Amino acid sequence: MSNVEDLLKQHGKAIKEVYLDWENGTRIEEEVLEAMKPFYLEKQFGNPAITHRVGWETYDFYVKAKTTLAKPLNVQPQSIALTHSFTESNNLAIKGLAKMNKKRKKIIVSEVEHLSVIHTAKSMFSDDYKVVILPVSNDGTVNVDMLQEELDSETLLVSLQSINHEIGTIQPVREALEIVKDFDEKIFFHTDATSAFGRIPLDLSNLDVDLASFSSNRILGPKGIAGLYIKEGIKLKSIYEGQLSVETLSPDVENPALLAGFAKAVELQFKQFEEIREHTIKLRDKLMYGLHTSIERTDINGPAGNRRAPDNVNISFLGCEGEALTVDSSMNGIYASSGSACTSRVLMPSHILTAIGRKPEEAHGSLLMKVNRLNTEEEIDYVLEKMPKIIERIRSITGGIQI
Amino acid sequence: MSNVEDLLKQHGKAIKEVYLDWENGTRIEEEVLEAMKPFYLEKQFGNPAITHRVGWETYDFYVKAKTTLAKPLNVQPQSIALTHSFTESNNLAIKGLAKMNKKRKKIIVSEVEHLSVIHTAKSMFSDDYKVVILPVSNDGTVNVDMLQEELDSETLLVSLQSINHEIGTIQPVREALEIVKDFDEKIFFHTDATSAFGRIPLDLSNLDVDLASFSSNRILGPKGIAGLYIKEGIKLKSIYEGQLSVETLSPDVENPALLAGFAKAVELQFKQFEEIREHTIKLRDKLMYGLHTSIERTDINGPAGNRRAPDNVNISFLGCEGEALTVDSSMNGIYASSGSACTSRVLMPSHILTAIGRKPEEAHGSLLMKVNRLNTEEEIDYVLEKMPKIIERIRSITGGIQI
Amino acid sequence: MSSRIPLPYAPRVLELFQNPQNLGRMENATITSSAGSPACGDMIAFYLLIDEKSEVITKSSFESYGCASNIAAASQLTIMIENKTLEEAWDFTWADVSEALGGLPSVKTHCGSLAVGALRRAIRAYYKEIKNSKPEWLPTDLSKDEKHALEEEALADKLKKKYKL
Amino acid sequence: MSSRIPLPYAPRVLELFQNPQNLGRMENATITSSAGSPACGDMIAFYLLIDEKSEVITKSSFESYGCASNIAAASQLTIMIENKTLEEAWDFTWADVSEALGGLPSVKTHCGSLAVGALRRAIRAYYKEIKNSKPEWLPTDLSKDEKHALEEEALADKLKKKYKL
Ligand SMILES: Cc1ncc(COP(=O)(O)O)c(C=O)c1O
Ligand SMILES: Cc1ncc(COP(=O)(O)O)c(C=O)c1O
Repeated sequence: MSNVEDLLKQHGKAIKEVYLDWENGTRIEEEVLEAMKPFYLEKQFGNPAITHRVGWETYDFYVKAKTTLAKPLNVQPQSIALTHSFTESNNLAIKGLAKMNKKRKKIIVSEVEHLSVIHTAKSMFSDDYKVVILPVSNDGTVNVDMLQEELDSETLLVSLQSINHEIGTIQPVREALEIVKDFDEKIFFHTDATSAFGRIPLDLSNLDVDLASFSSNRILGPKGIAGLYIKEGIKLKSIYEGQLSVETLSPDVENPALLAGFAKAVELQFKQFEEIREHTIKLRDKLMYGLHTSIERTDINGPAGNRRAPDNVNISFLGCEGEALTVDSSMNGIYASSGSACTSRVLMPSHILTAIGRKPEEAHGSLLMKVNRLNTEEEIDYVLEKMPKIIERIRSITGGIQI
Repeated sequence: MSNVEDLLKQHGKAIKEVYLDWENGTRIEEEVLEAMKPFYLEKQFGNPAITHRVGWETYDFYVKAKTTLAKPLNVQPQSIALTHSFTESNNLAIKGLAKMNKKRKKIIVSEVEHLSVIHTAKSMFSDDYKVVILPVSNDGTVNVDMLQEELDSETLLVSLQSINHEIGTIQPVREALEIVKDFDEKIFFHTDATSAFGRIPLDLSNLDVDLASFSSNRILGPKGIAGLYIKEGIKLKSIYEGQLSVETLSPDVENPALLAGFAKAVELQFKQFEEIREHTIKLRDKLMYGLHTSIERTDINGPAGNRRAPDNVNISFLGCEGEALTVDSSMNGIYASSGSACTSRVLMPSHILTAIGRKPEEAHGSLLMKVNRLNTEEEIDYVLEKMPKIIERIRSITGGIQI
Repeated sequence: MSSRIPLPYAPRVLELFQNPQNLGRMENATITSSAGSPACGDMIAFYLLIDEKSEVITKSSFESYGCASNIAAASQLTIMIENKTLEEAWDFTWADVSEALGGLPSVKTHCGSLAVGALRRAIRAYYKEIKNSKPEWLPTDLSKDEKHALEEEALADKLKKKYKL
Repeated sequence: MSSRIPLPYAPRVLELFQNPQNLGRMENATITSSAGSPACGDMIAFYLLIDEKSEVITKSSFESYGCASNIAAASQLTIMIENKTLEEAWDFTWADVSEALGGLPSVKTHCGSLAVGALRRAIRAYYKEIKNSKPEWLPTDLSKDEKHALEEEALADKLKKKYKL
């Protein structure tokens, strides 16, 4: 049926492999799997509301695991709801809030939000909601002056990411939050903190947002579980129907094995928060400036210095088409993704790169590479050694075509 | 914070433990975890649409795993959509279909469906849909004559479970399907096959339903992944928004590790389909009739013989309250659940037991026990030995109170 | 946490569930009462042996059709009221019982309060049926816990109607 | 499967991507054409060396700004048309190229058809600009693959407007 094996034979295997496509697929560490194992093999943990020993053990485990999740955010464990993915967290935050608060009908998001935020907001639009999409500057920073102008007595929710997942912009969330709450305490504020959790400090007892999404797989925990911080007193309607809890709140996803992995990943990430931060910043700058210096006609996408996420490298190579770049990189053992139309499922260039004013042909030539605690300096050396030749070859295929 | 450890100390640990609460929590086998491991530890598999080696390997794996899932249903791999849970599958089937087919607005379900079906159907109700809830006989069998009467040119969908999850009734799905399609080919037919998958033959190329939900954790695969069979040509709208695929269909859940476990569990269950069937029927009858014979004033809930699911035991013990029963059983190492109001999250007796005409006090005294391939005859002997004393003690607490 | 998942029991609940104190019908009870209904899955019978002169409860016992916390709450209450005057016994509230049990999950409130409701009904019945007089300290209006028992019984009627019994 | 996830390439696509045949600008080309646009992420330049007497393509080459399948399709087409008459070359369709490549994912259709569009433009240009005459077999109306190239270029204009360039 599938000829993929032949394809992989043709592709061959590079002597060395460097994985930098953490945005699209992650693995977990031995230690995390060890934490999950008992829940897979020994215990039938499942439903913490069940009145027998196993149910009570599950309950006990949930309390402890949620405490672990809540700690780095400096919030109460009971304010964390568990979902299957950050996509679900974002959907729940926006739709769940709108369904419980039908008086106000204006939602404000930025144009560089993750599609799970933008599409959810836009999907409300048809239900006679007003959706405002704020523009960004050319490094991806949300325009807070325009936010100020858009606020009115109809405004239900402002949803602004903490860090952009593609170009690493650290957004002025605190400033935006102050503007919103100064205007009207009753406007809800959601932040998609998926790309920020574990990368920058997020003390939610101090940064007083109402809702915050975060996810396990983004900190090398297992996929299939994510969190939504819900400030005390806020009620959300579940986005799907089933065995609801006594409250109207969406039920916690009952997946003890994944929760155990999530909690362990949180522990590991935050135990070495500063070291990981320094390590990734070092790799990031080495990779980003290394490529920028050694290869001509490159543009760094997103901000520089401490306004950039510690783990994000995004560069446009003019005269290269991004899909060809990812394939050639792959044959050299380097795995990354691109904002090129040809790699997207809808054949459009990245909405984020075009939002910051990149021409389509610049967006098509972009490469997104993320670094994390599993990457090493030696890996970056390898990438820096290989990339100039890869770019040169792709540019030679482009030849004299004017870009 | 939590005093659960003290509770567990007080509870003590029985010499022997027999787990029969598979409805509420499951574990997986070593072999299933082994199949998942490489996806957790070695590969960053994640996005099968990505254009590099890892993406292609993921694609290849998806094709193979979906082929494994599709085989026992005798359908094409591309007709299986992956979701996070059967609750999501049921929501997607009903809401996703209704959103793509707005001309017809009547949905027919039975009163013994899982709450994820009943609540989803009822949630449509507010959007000026008509929802008809079919009654059942006193063994839980859906009334197909009433189904016939309810069909009309407004009918969009009929959703009938294959097997009831609480009392094990094998439903007359084929008969219902014929009635529906004879009346009008254009009426869609969904079956929640969650409790039937792996228990009874489900050849969907022959039993020509349009949509069928099934789940990994119900056959001892990992939680967090489930399937929805979608007949070729049917379009569903996603129940949440995000990075949609090119088609309008809900994107597959991208969780290679869980998919690997799901596929392995399918292999294991269907490799020994007949043996497992015989084994569970033997344990089921031994347990069900054993309890019925040795303990007075018991009622079996659901049908007998070959109209009952191979794995389902559900008995009401008159004069016993079910929560007390589950706690006392637990202290004797036996784990089961009850349809008692006191064990439910909404403090109402099981909607299924009351639907079959059980009085609330009979529902409160029910115990649900499921058996599967991991259970042994010896375990059943232990349960049969212990239960009479447990029932006797609980009845002695009830004393002279008239039930 | 407690808002989304019912908190498990405190150890004392399980202790009394395993070994209920003062369990069983009392043949020579001075007064008997009940509260709740089997249809709701919660019913308690309460027995008091009262020294008529001192109005002291010399012995009490219970039967329970109900969950572990219902059983434990009833048993706990019989222990608490032993050798107490009726007036002292009246003053025990659900909160006292819950506290003595190490705290009951909020979703189980009704189980604990049913025991208090049954006791208070017994005390009222004692004055009404046996003494034919009402002491000063006994309120005319129904107390919260008695009302709760009534509500629960009304719910049983509703349930019965819903399921056409 | 193919309906939800773009099918990965056949091995031949990767082979030609790794070692593109007939790559590069041809200085002495008889005729040159292009199709697509960088704004769409897909552009092809096509070079033909034509023996004027026999109207046989003695050599052809390409340059490509595009994805792996775009590159492979252009390269494959240059191989297929070598030593073919212009009339024979005209008859190659996107389906032929795709088949020779072992099948292209449907989502990549436009990449393959762009190469065919560029070739046909070159053939037309040859008759129009160099021969000043139109042979019988050359249709007056644009073929499907040529239209596709036009559509793609129109899309580029739209994209440019959308992003205010
Ligand atoms: C762009 C994009 N869309 C969607 C997803 C889906 O993620 P999840 O399943 O965690 O919501 C991801 C995750 O990697 C992503 O990067
Ligand atoms: C009664 C009931 N409700 C809800 C669920 C949720 O299951 P899932 O998360 O697989 O949809 C289960 C699963 O055990 C269940 O038994």
